[in-house]
Amino acid sequence: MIAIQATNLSKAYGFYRIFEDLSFDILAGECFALFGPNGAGKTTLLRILATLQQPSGGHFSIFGQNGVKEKELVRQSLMVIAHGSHLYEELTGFENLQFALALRGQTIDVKSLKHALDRVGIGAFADLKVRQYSAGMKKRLALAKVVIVKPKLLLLDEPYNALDEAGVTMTNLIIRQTLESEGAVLMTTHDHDKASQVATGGGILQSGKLQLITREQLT
Amino acid sequence: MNRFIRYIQRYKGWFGGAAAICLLVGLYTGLLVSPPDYYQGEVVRIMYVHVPLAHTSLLAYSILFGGSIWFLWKRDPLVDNMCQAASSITALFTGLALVTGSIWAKPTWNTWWTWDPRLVSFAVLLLILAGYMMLRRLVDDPDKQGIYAAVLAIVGGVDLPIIKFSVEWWRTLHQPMSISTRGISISDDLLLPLTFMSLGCWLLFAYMLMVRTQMLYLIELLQAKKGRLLSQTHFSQSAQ
Amino acid sequence: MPFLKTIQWVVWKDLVCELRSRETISSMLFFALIVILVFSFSFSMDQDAARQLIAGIIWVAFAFTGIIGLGKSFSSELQNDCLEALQVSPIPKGAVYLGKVLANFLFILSVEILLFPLFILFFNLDVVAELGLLLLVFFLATLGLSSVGTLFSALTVQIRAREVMLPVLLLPLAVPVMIAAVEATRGILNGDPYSFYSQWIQLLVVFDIIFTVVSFWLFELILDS
Amino acid sequence: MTGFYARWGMVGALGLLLVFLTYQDYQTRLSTIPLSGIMSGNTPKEPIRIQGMVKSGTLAGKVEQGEATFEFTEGTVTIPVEYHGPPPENLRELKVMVLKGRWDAEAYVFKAQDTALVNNYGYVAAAYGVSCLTIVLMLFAMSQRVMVLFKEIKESKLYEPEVDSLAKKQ
Repeated sequence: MIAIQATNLSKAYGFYRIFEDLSFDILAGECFALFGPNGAGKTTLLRILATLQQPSGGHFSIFGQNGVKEKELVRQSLMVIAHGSHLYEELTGFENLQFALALRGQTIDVKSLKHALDRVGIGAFADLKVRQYSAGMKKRLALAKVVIVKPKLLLLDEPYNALDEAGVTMTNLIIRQTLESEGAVLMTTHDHDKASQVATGGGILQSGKLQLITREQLT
Repeated sequence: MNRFIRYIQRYKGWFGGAAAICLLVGLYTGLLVSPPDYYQGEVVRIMYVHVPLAHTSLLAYSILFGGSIWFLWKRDPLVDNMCQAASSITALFTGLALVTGSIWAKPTWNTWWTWDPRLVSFAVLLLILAGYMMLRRLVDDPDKQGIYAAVLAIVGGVDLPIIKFSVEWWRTLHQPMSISTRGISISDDLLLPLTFMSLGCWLLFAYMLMVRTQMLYLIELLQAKKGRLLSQTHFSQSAQ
Repeated sequence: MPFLKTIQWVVWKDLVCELRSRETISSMLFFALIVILVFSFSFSMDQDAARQLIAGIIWVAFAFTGIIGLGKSFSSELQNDCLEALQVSPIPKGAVYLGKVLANFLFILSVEILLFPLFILFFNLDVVAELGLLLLVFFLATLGLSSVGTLFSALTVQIRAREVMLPVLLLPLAVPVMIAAVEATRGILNGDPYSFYSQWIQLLVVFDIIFTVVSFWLFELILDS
Repeated sequence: MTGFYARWGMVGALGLLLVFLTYQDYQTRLSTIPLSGIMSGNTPKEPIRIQGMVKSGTLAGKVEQGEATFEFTEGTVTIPVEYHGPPPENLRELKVMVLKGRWDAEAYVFKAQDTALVNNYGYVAAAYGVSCLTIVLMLFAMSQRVMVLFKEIKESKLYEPEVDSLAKKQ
């Protein structure tokens, strides 16, 4: 099953073109690592696939649903963890988790929420305001959302930033779990070593073109 | 080149010419042929420029309103250009209607500004348009610029009749009839220049709208072309 | 019903955040207090003059404090890119809009209700008999202000110079609300019969309905385009 | 390019000509002479226009039939007037107005034949001038910009290919 199918995607900010005519497929069960120099448009591509921005040209579909016209359907199957942690500083970790799930139309019982927080290793801080969290703890809280929601498509923007060794291991574990349940993962990263532990394929976005690389070339 | 831009280039001259003829006839009949008013004297001739400008600015805003809805529906960048063009021209016409109204008010009511419902409504309209033009400059993302501007234009368009009613009620409450337009009965002498000037102003608006739409489109086209060159050099540089 | 649930959650989130930080309401209250003080310095009023001017002063103070609250409503979502989270979640954006309108409405109305006794105290007004009608005017005008204001708060938060642009865009559009609120409040404080100012209350109702509907439809374009 | 400027030059010249003709017309037909000016002796033979106020308590005669005498004053100067003409509509005491007629220096009386309202063409001219000037200036700026843009696009040789890229943006 094809998770992401992009056809001739291009993006321009006014008269400044970031990339043009990108076409690629990502299958379910694949983890695609997107490399490239700063300013090449990795985050922009990820944001377009996350339906946060409109492409200037071309189209893409996620699990067979048009990403431009059927945004609401696409959003149900994907989850994005971007630079901003999407957390409210005044709410506790637990409340943030509750609210994030409510925004997805889900209400989950307290027990499994606590369980998810335990799994990502911040169960002890569940009732602390996010204001007091460290950057790594915020990342972990975001991962807890993935644990509960189990999205079919996971989009990660620089997932390894600000994470300690245990955090990296946990991120990779969660990525593997997503893959096992027939989901797909796309991440942008600079960290070749950490990404190659889980990535099944990848690409280098440079000069507005995407150069695909295989699993063998990655390692 | 876009098909519509080519049509505009081909046919805009007709509109310009027709506007010029109508306005010249209107000016001639208005300034020289029509008699002065019994009460107001020669000052009544300001009406021939003030009233058509006011009408045209309302017509222009309704075109901006319609264009904004159309843009949100079809997302045609040319329509966005047209809306942007219409906003500046509407602002010009509204501003001129206010200025001429103010000049007219001085000899007739002996004051430059009165809180007349129509004057207030036009002032609010001018404020909305100023906000619209500022908003256009302040949106960084060019994709969002047109959408945000269209939203403002639509909300403003829905609001305008309500503003007019509320201001009218408010004035009649506080100053019943002490200052009102002295009854100028529209006789045939007045009707002729008024018709020509109104027609001329509408045609002039159409002509200006065409020219300005063309201008904004061409600016974007040139930028897009330059941008292609720019990003090509950017691509080749980062490839090295 | 997921739509109502979403509204409920958005309101809950805003209220909880506000109750914990007290940023918005306290800044609105202090600003309004300063406005009252400045006005009482600038006009030396006896009771009759006060009754004529008070309606205008009240609504100037309320409008500007309202704008502070409305601006905060979405600029607080910019921290940690929470606005992005609202955008990317698979819920109808209209629910987010209604939730935000409700939250803003509650903030502004509570500030108004806290401030009104101070106005009565500072300007030596007689305590009015028709408190219910006055509350109705506050209710309707605040709803009108927050229905348009929430839309433009979401719009201006994504552009440059947002603190300036919110009042610049909002105040001309809120002219009918301001006029109607001032006139109705004056009528009530003067003890005029209801028929003198009933048209203003009707105007407020019409404005509220029209702009809640229009903004409801347009909000999706602002948040998600 | 030159055609464009030639066209706008013609428009400008035409505008100036019209303004000049209007001003001439105004001078001959409508402008008034100050009262102090007509006493100096060298007044023209043809009818002139003077502006002033009908002095209070001096209006006499059958105003309704177009026969009246009164004193007319402007500033410190006061002259006697004999009115003989069509029944004036708004000849009243203390009325500021314009009289058309001849100054009879020997009889020291102004023989008026007609009345007119005080002309306030300044306002009219201001209204028309502001409107025309702003509109023409904006139109000129826009048209010139369009012309320059067309030229630039042609010269940059980016004219033909990918012309529909913007139209197909969506």
